[in-house]
Amino acid sequence: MTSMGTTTFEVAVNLIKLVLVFLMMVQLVPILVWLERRGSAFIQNRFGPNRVGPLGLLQLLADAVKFLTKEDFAPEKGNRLLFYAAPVFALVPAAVAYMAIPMSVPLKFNEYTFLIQGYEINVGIVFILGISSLAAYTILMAGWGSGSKFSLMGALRASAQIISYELALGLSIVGIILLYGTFNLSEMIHAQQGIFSFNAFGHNISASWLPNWGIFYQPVGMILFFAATFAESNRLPFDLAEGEAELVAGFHTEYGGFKMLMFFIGEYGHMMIASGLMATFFFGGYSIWNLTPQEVYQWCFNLIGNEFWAGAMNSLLHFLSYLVKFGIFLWIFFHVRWTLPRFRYDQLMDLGWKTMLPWALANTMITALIIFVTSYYVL
Amino acid sequence: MTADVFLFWFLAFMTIVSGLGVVLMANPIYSALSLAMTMISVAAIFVTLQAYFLAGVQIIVYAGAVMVLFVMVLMLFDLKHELQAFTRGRATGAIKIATVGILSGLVVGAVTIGLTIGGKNQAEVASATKAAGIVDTTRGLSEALFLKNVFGFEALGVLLLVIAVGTVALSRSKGGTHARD
Amino acid sequence: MNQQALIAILLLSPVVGFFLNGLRFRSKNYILAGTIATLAVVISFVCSVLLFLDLVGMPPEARRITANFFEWIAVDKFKVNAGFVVDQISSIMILIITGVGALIHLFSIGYMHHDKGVTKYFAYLNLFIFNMLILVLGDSLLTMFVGWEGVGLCSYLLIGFWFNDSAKAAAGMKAFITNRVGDAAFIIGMFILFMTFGTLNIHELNALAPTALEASWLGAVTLGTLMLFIGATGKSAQIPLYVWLPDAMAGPTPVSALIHAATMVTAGVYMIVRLNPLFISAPNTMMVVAIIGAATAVLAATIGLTQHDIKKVLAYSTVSQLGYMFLAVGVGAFGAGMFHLMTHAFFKALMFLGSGSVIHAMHEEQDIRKMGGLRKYLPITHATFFLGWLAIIGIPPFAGFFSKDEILWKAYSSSAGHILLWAAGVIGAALTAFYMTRLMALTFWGKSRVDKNVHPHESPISMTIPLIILGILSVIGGWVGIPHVISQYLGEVPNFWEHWLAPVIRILPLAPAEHGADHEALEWTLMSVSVGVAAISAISAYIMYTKKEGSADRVAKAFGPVYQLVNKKYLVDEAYFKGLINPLIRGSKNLWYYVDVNIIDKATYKVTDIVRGGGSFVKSLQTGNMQQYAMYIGVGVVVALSFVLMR
Amino acid sequence: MPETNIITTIGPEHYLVLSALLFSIGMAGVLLRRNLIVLLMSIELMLNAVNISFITFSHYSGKVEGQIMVFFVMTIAAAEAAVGLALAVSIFKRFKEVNIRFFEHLKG
Repeated sequence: MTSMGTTTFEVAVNLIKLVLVFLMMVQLVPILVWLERRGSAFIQNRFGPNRVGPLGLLQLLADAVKFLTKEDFAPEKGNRLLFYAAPVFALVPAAVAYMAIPMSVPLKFNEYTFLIQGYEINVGIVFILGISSLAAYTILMAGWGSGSKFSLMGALRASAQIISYELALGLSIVGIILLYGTFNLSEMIHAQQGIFSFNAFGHNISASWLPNWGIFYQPVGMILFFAATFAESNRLPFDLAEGEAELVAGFHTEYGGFKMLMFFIGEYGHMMIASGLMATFFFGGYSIWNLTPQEVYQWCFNLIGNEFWAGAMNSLLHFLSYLVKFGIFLWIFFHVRWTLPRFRYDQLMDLGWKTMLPWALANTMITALIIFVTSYYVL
Repeated sequence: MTADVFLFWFLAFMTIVSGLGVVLMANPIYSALSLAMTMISVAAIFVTLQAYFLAGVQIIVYAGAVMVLFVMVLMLFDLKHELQAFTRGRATGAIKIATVGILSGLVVGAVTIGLTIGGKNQAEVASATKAAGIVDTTRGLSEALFLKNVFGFEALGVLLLVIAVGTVALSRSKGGTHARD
Repeated sequence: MNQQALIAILLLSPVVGFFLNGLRFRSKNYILAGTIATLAVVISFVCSVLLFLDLVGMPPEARRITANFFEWIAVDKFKVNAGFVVDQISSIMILIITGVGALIHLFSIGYMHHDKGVTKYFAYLNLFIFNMLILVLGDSLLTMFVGWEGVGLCSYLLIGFWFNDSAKAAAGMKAFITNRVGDAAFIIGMFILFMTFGTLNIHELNALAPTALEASWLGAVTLGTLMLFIGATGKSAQIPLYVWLPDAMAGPTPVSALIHAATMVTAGVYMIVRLNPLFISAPNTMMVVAIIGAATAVLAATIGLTQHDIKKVLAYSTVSQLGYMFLAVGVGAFGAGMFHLMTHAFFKALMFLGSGSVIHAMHEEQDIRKMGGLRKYLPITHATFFLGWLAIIGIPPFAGFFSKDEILWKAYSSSAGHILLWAAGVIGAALTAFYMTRLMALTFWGKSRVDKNVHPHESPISMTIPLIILGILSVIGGWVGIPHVISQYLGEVPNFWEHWLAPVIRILPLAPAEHGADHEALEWTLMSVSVGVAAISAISAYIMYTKKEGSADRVAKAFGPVYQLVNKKYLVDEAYFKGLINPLIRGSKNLWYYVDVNIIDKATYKVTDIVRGGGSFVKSLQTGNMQQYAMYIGVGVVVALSFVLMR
Repeated sequence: MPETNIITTIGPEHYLVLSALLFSIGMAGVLLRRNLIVLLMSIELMLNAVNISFITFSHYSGKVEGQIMVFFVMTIAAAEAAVGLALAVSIFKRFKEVNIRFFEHLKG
């Protein structure tokens, strides 16, 4: 499972690391908000926030202050306990799941090895799927606790959507799990490092100019997974939980101020998890194109000559690589939101159950078949 | 007291308290939420018993799907406080509570007596565990599931299909949800 | 390449095709669908050829490739593997299935292009190929039965393909239900064989069979094989279960060619050939098979004389030709049966596809009275159909001649044969020649009776290529099994067919009377008799239907009632309804009224009265309060547990 | 026999007792509660208690079969919940009532 280490030093570092990763996740949110607003403005030929600070960067700070100082009220007819608990629960699963994603190669310091992630879990994929499936509670709690019919209907829509797409989401990555034979995210990344190479019918097939990423083996799984994560995080084109005309703002209609902000963080957290998992499953995680970490380390060592600093530089380079992939997927999230129209609710359900689920099933079966045939028979 | 022991007592406490919450809360929504809490605690207990995969499945299936269903239904019904949360009748009530009490007493007694007198003592059990080795590799689980018990697995699949059809038949509205006219 | 992998690819390629087309069944892109489906079957065909070449490379006694994929069912001693065998017999079958199948897939692209469900159609076709391959490759009767049922399903789906037409949907159901009768017998046969031999593995059954030779009618082997044969009469359209096949022509014509002529309907013959040692151990069954085969051959041929629907004629012809095959296996000429199976697959698939081409050209007109003179509009179709015609009426050196002659010779000379069987075969051959010539004459020759609004045109190239290939095969297909009497004048061409099948097929000895010097002369005589009769019959039909207009009607009038009877297919369907189905319904109704209502119900009412009396006493316990029940359970558990613990 | 502390040494009986207690709680819920849906939830509680026992035995005997059993129990529990809820929903739609006492007279 997970171990916090044996010595005091190790435990302390691991705890600090945990806090840092959490803070990183939370602090990314305002930046992403700014990015999304600027980006959407760019797409729509507007300026976006540009008054407060250089390029409007301080707008985030102003927003935060605004949120914090707003009046904190709760609807009279609602259930106060659930109403207040919901935003907290929105934040927790997202943070817990995000922290399990590895972000760079482990850093060696003396006899210690520190993983660049919150904590490592043996069955990380199952864990993340499980934790993120808890998001439905938040929505239901918020929706029901608000005591408003718009909130309740929005919550029912959103949670039904999340449960439905959970299936497609889970099934779409079965192929990749079969391929790498592990639930462990680090092992999965490890398997994708280096050049494109695989064994089939007893022969090795490789291409040195391609990385050994999952997308080349599971393109259908990749598309299904990415589409399902859009639905899981209630983003456009699947943001059916909201609707100015019929549902106002969905399950968080009654929320304002800081509680609203926490829902925001939860939503962005889901996007971050989705982007991180996309990178991890299909794009080699933190690995740099078709180089293995050993090769990168060797290069750093030749450059610097100090083992620790070379290792640190290695980790940093890989972390940057991860950030680039992470950022690209986040940008795709934004871009899709501002370019695609939304679905109707029945279309959404049809897509999930009648299109994505069969395709995910077929992908699973065909993958299993191919893995069996190519590994069992020798030509 | 090591971390493992502390973890067990903590989880046991959580499980029992949230389990009691299911039964004792008058508002069914709180019951359902405590049941979800119980499920998560049970998943954590699975983890302490090194059944990682099943812990994940427990969370995904129970906490993530089944309990969400419960919560959804409850919220749809919009049941607030119950006036008659518990059954009435002194005699039967007494018998019921007595039954539960005696049963739990009997089982607990049987377990402690059976394990310390009739069977091996704890040291032997512990050594036997080491000898047997850890069973939870997900691979081992899948091999047992898909090779040895594949018939049961298939039967479960059929069961689920039947259930799906039955549920849809039970809860459909007249003319279907997509009726155009 | 690994042979097991080859078998896996052979089997799975159509499945992949099925899924690729089945998942997008609403698509109307016939080119894509057809390409996927055809490609899948072509891959299978390539695998079949490779496997066949592998077999050829092995020593004759060891020609057997097995592939055990997994253990399918294991209950105590009852073990069935998902095992597949390619040997001399099944290798020929897979070549036919995938080869002819690929051609028919290709043909379908042109034929079905206007249809709305074209993708679904190709998915079904691929599924059929897969099931047929399971049927022929399965190494146990149960595996075979999986394919047996699978092809039945596909047949049903494809006959009722245009299910909006209730008559066509009903034809599908008729085929399905008639087949169920046979399948029930097949299952019973499997039970009997398993109880007797303790295995369903074909190889083991064949090895055990020679020890179980029996002469009685009620022996386990005889009963078991009889039951299997009844199953075969269902699938292969023999008396008494042949009635579904003519109706099955409601499906698309390429389907008729693939399923109801070339492959599926021959499954019964194939099954008997597979189990030949077992059937030889049961002489009585063999006799029944031969008699039913001969009777079907003649009866179906007579019905074929009077039909006006081009596909119905071919359907009855198929039934009749299947009768020949059963006649062959019934007299112990398993090789000849397989041989005819193959040649028949070529020329009958050709003729069905040809008829499809004609129907396509005539804008869905199937009545041959409204055709005629099509030769000049459809030159390629006519030429290929002509070859098929020569093949089926048995004119040397076309394919049908060799196989049919082999069957007739064995029917006469084998120790299980009889001169009456031979005579039936010759009559059947004469009738075949007559109605096929009639079909040719009314469709292609003579004066045009085509409707003014219909403008026939030759079919597109994707339809004519299969016709040409099958036409060539109809000519040369028979040359692999030239009998000794002829080949000795051709420079001793070996009889490839017999050599190939020899290790897996037991050949019955000739009847004692046929040994001796004059057996060669006898064979020549019989051969010339059958060819002569067929030729005379064909010529007379030609004169009757092209030269002397109206003579056919005069003959029909002269035979009056007999003609009517034959034209109405001997009223078999009506007789089944009158004699079997309606009495069954009436009997059930009577049973319900007299037995169920009056006896059983009354008895149960008495019982209920008693029980109700007791129940009203116990009723007080049943309050409907579920929790109280749960409490009873809890108390019971507590009592039981404390009893166990205190003991 | 070496004396072992019941608090600091965790053995199988701890888990089994936990399981038994959870089972009893669930059973009390089934016996005493009146809300149909809470009854269903109590049944889930009992099933979970059983699952703990299975996993415990599987872990301490080193055999994986116990986990298979848990797998099956989970599936059946999910199925049961689905059907139970569907029934509850259709009953509620008709009678606007989920009290179990209300259904005593649903006799066939």
